[in-house]
Amino acid sequence: MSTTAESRESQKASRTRVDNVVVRFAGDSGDGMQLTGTEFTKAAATAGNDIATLPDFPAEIRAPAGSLAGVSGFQVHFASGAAQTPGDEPDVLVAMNPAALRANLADLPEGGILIANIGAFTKPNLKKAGYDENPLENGTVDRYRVYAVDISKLTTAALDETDLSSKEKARCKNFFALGLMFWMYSRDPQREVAHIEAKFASKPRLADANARAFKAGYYYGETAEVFQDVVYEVEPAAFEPGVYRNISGNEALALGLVAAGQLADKPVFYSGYPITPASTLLHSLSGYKHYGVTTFQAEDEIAGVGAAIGAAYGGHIAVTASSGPGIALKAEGVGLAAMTEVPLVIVDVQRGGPSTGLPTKTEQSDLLQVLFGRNGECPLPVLAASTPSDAFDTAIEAVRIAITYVTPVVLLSDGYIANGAEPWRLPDVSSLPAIASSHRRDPEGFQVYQRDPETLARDWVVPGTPGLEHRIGGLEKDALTGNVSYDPLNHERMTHVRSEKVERVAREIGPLAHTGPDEGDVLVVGWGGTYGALRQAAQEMQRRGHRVAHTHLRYMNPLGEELGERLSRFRRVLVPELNMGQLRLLIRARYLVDAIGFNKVQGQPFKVSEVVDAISDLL
Amino acid sequence: MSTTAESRESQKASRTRVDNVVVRFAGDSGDGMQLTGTEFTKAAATAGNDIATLPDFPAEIRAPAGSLAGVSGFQVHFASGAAQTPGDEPDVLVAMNPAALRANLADLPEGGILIANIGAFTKPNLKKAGYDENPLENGTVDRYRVYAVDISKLTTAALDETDLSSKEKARCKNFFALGLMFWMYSRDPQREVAHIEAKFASKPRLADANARAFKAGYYYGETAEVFQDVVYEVEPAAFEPGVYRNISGNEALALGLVAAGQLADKPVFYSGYPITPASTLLHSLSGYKHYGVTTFQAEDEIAGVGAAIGAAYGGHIAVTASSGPGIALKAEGVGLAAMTEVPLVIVDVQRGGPSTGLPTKTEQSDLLQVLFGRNGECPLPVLAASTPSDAFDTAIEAVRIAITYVTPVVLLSDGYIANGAEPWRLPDVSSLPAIASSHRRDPEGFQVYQRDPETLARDWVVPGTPGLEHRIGGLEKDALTGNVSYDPLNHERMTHVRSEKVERVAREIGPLAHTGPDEGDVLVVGWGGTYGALRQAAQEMQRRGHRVAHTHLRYMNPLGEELGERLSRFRRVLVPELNMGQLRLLIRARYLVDAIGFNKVQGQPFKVSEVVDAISDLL
Amino acid sequence: MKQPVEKNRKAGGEENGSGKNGAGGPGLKLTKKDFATDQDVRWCPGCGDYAILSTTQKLLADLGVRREDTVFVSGIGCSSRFPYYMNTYGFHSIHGRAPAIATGLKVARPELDVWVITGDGDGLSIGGNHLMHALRRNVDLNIILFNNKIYGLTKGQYSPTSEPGTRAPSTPHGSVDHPANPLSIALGAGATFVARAIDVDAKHLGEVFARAHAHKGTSFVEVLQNCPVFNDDAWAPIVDREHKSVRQLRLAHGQPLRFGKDGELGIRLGAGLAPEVVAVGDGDGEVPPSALLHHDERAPTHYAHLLAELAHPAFPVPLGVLRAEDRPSYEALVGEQVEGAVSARGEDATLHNLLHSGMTWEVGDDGLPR
Amino acid sequence: MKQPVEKNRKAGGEENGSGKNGAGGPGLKLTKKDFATDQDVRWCPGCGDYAILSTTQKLLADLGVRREDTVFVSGIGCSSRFPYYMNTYGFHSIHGRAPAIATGLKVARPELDVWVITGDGDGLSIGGNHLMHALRRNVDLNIILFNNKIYGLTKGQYSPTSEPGTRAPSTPHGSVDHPANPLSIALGAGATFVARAIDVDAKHLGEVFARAHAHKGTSFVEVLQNCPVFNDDAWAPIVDREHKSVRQLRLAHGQPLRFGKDGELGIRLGAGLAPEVVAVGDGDGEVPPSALLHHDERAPTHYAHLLAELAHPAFPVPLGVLRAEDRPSYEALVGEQVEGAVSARGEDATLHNLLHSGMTWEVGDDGLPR
Ligand SMILES: Cc1ncc(C[n+]2csc(CCOP(=O)(O)OP(=O)(O)O)c2C)c(N)n1
Ligand SMILES: Cc1ncc(C[n+]2csc(CCOP(=O)(O)OP(=O)(O)O)c2C)c(N)n1
Ligand code: SF4
Ligand code: SF4
Ligand SMILES: [Mg+2]
Ligand SMILES: [Mg+2]
Repeated sequence: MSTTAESRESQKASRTRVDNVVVRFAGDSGDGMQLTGTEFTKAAATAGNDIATLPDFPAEIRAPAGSLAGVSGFQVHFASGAAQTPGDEPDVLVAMNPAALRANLADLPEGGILIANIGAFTKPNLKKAGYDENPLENGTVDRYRVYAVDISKLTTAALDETDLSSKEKARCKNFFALGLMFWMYSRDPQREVAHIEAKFASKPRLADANARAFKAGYYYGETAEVFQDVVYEVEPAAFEPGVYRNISGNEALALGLVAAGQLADKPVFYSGYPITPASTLLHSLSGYKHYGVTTFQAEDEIAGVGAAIGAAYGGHIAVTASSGPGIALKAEGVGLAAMTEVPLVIVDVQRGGPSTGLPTKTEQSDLLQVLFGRNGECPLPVLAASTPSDAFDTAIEAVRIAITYVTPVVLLSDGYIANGAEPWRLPDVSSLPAIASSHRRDPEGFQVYQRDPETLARDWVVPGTPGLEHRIGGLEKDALTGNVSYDPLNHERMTHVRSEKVERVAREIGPLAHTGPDEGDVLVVGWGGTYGALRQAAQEMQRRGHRVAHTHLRYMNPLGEELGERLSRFRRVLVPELNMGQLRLLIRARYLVDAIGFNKVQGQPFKVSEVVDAISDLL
Repeated sequence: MSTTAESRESQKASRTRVDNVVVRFAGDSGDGMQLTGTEFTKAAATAGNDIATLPDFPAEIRAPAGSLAGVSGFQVHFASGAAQTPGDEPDVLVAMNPAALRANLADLPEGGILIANIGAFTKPNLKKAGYDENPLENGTVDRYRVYAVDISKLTTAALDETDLSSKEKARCKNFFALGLMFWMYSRDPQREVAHIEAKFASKPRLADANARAFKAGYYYGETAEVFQDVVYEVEPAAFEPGVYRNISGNEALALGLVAAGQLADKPVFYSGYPITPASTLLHSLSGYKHYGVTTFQAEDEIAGVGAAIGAAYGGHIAVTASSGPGIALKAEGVGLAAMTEVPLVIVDVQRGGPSTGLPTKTEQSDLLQVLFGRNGECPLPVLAASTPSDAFDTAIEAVRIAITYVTPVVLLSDGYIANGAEPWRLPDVSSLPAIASSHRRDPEGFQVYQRDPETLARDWVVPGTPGLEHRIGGLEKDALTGNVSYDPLNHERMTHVRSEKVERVAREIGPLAHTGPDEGDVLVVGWGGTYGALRQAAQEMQRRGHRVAHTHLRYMNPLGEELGERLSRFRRVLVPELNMGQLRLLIRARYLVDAIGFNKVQGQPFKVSEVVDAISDLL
Repeated sequence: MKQPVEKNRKAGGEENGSGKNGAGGPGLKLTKKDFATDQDVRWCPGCGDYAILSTTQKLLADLGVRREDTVFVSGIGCSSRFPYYMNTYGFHSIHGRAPAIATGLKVARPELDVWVITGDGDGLSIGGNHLMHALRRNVDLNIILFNNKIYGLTKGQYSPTSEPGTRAPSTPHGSVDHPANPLSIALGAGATFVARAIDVDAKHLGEVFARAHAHKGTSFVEVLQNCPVFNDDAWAPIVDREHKSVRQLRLAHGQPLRFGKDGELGIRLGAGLAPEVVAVGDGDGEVPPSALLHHDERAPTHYAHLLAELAHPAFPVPLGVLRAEDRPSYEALVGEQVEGAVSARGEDATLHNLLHSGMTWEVGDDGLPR
Repeated sequence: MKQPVEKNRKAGGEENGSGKNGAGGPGLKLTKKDFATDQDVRWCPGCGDYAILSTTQKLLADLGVRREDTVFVSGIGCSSRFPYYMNTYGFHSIHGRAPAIATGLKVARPELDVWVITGDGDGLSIGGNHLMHALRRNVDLNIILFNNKIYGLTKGQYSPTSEPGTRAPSTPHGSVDHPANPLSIALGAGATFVARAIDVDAKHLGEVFARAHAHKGTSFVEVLQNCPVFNDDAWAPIVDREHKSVRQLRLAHGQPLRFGKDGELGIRLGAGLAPEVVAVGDGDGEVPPSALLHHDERAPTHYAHLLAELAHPAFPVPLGVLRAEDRPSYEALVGEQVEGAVSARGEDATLHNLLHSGMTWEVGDDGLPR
């Protein structure tokens, strides 16, 4: 490719600098929007921008081409400052067909840039999208800065010389769009061409075609004069020095589990049944067999947790994951794990509910389910990841607690974290603390429910150990011998011990994640994937001079004492959640604080502006 | 039988009158203690005493004869006043063997009456019970009034003339004990003999033998001088006029469901999978086919709720029941019922947990599970029965709400209510209000999620109705058409509607059950099977001159406004529960009241004295 | 108090004639189009599900069934979206549970025509137990299992029917599970009607569905379905035009097991009870048709198992009805018991008497027992 | 970083010799009693479970297995209390899920000897699906199903194997479900080892268990077990001393299917593939042994189905090993993949390199990308 680094440098010089840009790609499920978005994100990340992404795809694999149901979107926010969320609204919307336009136009603010592939605005496509007339021509888009490009035709033309069928040619149009965006945001096209070649190495015809389409798009931007006024330059963000990679939440979670296995010097056993948006965790881990990871695709979620219990009992680091409906099915099994006290991590990648709900959308509505969704008094430690890369740390933490306290631990993530991506500063492996674990081997004086006085953990004895043969099970057990016991006081004692053991985990919480003053008018308390939006909103309020702080929880159970103290130092407490107020209920019950909820249940993350408004309402 | 009513009358005259007596029968699982207790209870009830019972049997079908694990007990409290609980401790303990003695002796207060079957205090039996020496002879029982009777031998002797094998003879000894107790408490023996004959009508040999043993026991009491100082007379309680029967909670629940079907003029469909202590509900209902009840023993709990959903969808009054572990398994199905909005009653007869826990013991630890144990925001109305006979009314109420609001409803009971019994004043059938239900038949303007403006119920349209063909399912649906909708705002709207619909049920709550002053020092708030103990404790405190009141909830969700107001009128709020504080959590969260918990997790109901002490601690 | 049961059991029948959408009146015959809904069909282009949908819509029109009496219940999966596209009653339920929900519906409302739509994951993985028990009980449902040997909706993980070695997102090194044979499972569970057909062979598929629909008791039909996106051409070796005559064995009751362009091949029972492919004819080394196995839908079940075990490439794949056995359906037996009890009850079976049954006693105005 | 997998996979082996309770050293041979725990056995007097327990304890002693390497996993039911009485490792889990838990354990720790104890309710009702999938995958477990045709622990409701018409607490008018045949289900699911034995016939039971134990892959054994309390004598027609010679068919590999006191009866394949009972001999109307069906544990599966379908009273009930087929076990295949991947990985497969894989970039001290 002929564009040299220097020519790009000089080009850049003439560009408008902006702090951050939000681009949304939208097209048909078959149009490859997820790939386009991902590639564009990588380019921004490697160029040093901070990034945050929000893929948004339909529940159908491939709804009818051109239909509204089939629209797939990918939003990326890149910034020279911190990109803590994927952005409230797009600055640029790339609409590959009428349905994509219709489904997304309302989100584009006045004056936003709209790039529309007019080649796809045919009569039948317009009809499928429910348009009677072409919206590009009847005033519908007057409020925006519209760039109508016949991407379809230009792509086909660029591939004239190839031997691809016309259908195959048409499928390259996303790379044309990608090329155009590369040019608009001064990304390095050579690097991308290299990627394309690597990615499609096994299909050289496609590699060639996609690279051609990509370059065509890039050159088109450079050549077509129309774009000169919308080319931007986003300076690199100032990052901590280190090595970075772009990471999605589920991939980070997978790496965290692999790392935990290495840190504990134990094999990892993962079992699960596919379900959106947890499946990719299974997919990732099944690729890490060479790190001693065994994955088991079970016949259902119940078998998923069952097999994990078996593996944990056998001495492995056992993990099972699912999303809401599958977590519901695992409840009885999780109760068994709690009763028998085997270490186990249960991951819930939350999605829109109830029931099948909105499988591909995000929500935080399983908190109370994982806390209380089991028969009997059955408390468990519950941790929540707050960003894609935080899932790595949270996974290690969850394993550490499971092993240290010999208990099942729930790890909450959500669709937004799982699919979203951000630059991740890779940890120095040698600085990660080892996870101490041991299996008792000494038969002398062994009692099944004898406990470590600090952690209340019982010994994790694995089959195969001579002299320690014993029986466990779901019936209540004697507090010492582990034999079945129907004794009333023993039951009460064991109930208290199980509860106290979870409370002891509070020692692990450490200082709470906090930004802003130590006391003041409004404390925003959040958890999970809303981290970026809440933090940014709190910072915005601070910038505006308000005494607003933000505390973000990783430990949902136990909540610990520090939180209570902090709550008491603010006039008002706001708990924004993507549910109807689940953490809010816990906080009110525990601390008797009149916490106010700010709740959104739309399958979408918070916009920063929404949270800012909610905070302002309390001042 | 020769004892005439008159002779008994005169006999009675010479007896000590007491207000109430608590008798506990204890023996081997094979000794027929449950039958003995039940028969004795019936006699007390028909004699006009108020009664309350507590069966307590092992989880094993028949643990080894004579072992501690095999001890089965039945406690009955009968009183001339209100018998609101089975009694804190027995006045009389009948111990049929050493194991029964050992397992129960600690509960007998000093000076209590102990009737021991010395015939069973053999070396091997003593050993099985873990006794090195005979406790009847080494001072162990010195603190009690001991009556050692060789029930085994006396029974065998009484059956000398029969052709029963000696094993068969031995099995009649519970009827000897029953006869003895009949004499001690001046019960009508003729009536019992008639019962025995009716009960064993198909086995005349056994009928004859049991009747002989029974009479032998009765005469033994009359004859053996030793008993003269422990014969008692408990006057009839003053009951509301009416017709009474003795009823257990599960039987009352079954009758309530049959009644609901009749009141709604609709067939009842019950599906479930056997589990202690819910199974007897299935058993009872399967005997009511002639009342239009269809019962389905499903392959598991998931199929149990599934089939109920199918039947509800088909227009039946559909009910599924289980206990904790099974309720956990039903969670996903209940979520589907909530999402599709079909009327359905889910009964949870709670038992000791977590996991398999204590299957035959009682507990209140599923409240949070039934409220929150489903993925997503999935609120449902939850009702709790408070006594065996109250289960009848609660069942009708649950069906009425399910049908009126077209929603799944959870009904909580527990092992104590399910197996316990009390006299029940039979309602006048004609006074029971009909349950209005209708299936829409008019296709004009039909929309699947159109709602009644009052109840927010959608139309309950059943297949078979022409012109109303439509599709429902677990994916989020458009608020009007019911078509699948991924629209963010529609999801939020539907989430609010589902929640608001449950809140609307608050209109049905009516005045809260309350005893005591309207304001004061301590308000005791309870729910479920603790009703009798809490009420009695509150009354005791009132008697002692304290400003203590008791409110007992039937509606666990929604909680309603009246409760909040009432809480605010007391200085302290005590929430006694057979769990670790589940209602307490809800009350604190909702009303920001510093409710104090009094919690017992021993698989046993509260003793009145325990609650009295807990209240006293707050004064 | 009225007698709710009988009334309800007849409900469908009572009201059918009058509905404006009913097929009751003469001249109101519905067409295939009447069985389509206004919803956009959201399967991928080229998905085999389209063909099955179309065949079903046509069949129901041809059979002249009433839309209002027809219910499609499904689980979760691409295939389970089916009810949204059938203008009948429809219930898109949860993963694997459709047979249980359909059982409840059918037992409550035996007059309805209840279909269950499921996939190889929905029906054999998470839902295997409910499937097995519905078949065992012989509830009168038509269960159609769309077997594309893959999890479509969750993006292509291998399923219980996937070939060993399937490389899928969760098995990058190839799956190691031994595949389940849906027909063997159904037969092992005690199914009374077991059949197999192909998505794109509309005529044969329609015939098999018609037989399934006519069968009293659970009908189980495996449809070989193509998922062009995640498992394209998984059935191609069998479905493929070029080879189908030698790779498909069309079953016809009473007829010998013959296949090939002109029936030149056949199957007989060889040594050790092993089936073997033979050339049919009277030439050297050829076998007369009479020596072949003859298809018998009512033969002892092990024969149907023999058929179910015939697999490509060693054998042609049997298509059509493997087994059809008469056995009373579950809901009929349940209904008999309930109706028997209802009609056997005397006038005195009132709610009042029910409550007053067992041992009762009366308390007088003085508060004391009489 | 160490390589955890290999180490762990060998863990059992490494430590066996040293344990004071191990059976490793010479002269330390364990007896039946060593396999009993100190817990009181809590079954009803006369329960068939006692006999099965005793046979198992004796067998393990005879086989000389190590207690510490043996694990009994069970579900819930009277039968599932079994592990409490075995002085090995034991896991009394939840209803129906033992096969899933055992699968996880066995895949994680293939060197362990894992037994699954289940009942007709536990294994075929709530747990049917897990059973089916364990069998299909061929995980090397020994699954023993105690079939008493009743739910014992929950006090006598009918189970999936109960005879039609069973009057039980939930079916006062008699059950109407068609019973499941555990062997047919197992075979339909693709089981590689299927057998049947009787609780009280200790010798034969022990032999069958020994075969099951030796089999690599899932062994499925149905034990006909008496529940004297809720379903007494349910198997009496078959077990009964008086009739057993004509009502039991003892299977022996390679031998003709003969039964009767002196083998005077046999089974052959009749018209329409229907098995029929014939008199054996060379008399009139008698059939020579050679004309009988010959037992073959490795015959095509439909033959085992034929056996499984033989039922009282029309036929004697087959006892012994119906089918034993070699197929790699699931955990072996999984282990191969993992171990293959572990050993194929280069020196550079470190955690550091894993984290640094994919596209990375460096940010310098100036906060800007290099
Ligand atoms: C309880 C639960 N677990 C998992 C899922 C995710 N899920 C949806 S469909 C499906 C498999 C579908 O496969 P199949 O039945 O073969 O249908 P197909 O899409 O191939 O037609 C899975 C695993 C779910 N929706 N619910
Ligand atoms: C989830 C759940 N559902 C139901 C039960 C109640 N339950 C315990 S054992 C059992 C059936 C046992 O029957 P089976 O497996 O035949 O064992 P058996 O007692 O006859 O040996 C049932 C229904 C339970 N413990 N857990
Ligand atoms: S993923 Fe496969 S099965 Fe699903 S709709 Fe697409 S082509 Fe059909
Ligand atoms: S109930 Fe039956 S199966 Fe259970 S222990 Fe007693 S005899 Fe055995
Ligand atoms: Mg599929
Ligand atoms: Mg059983």
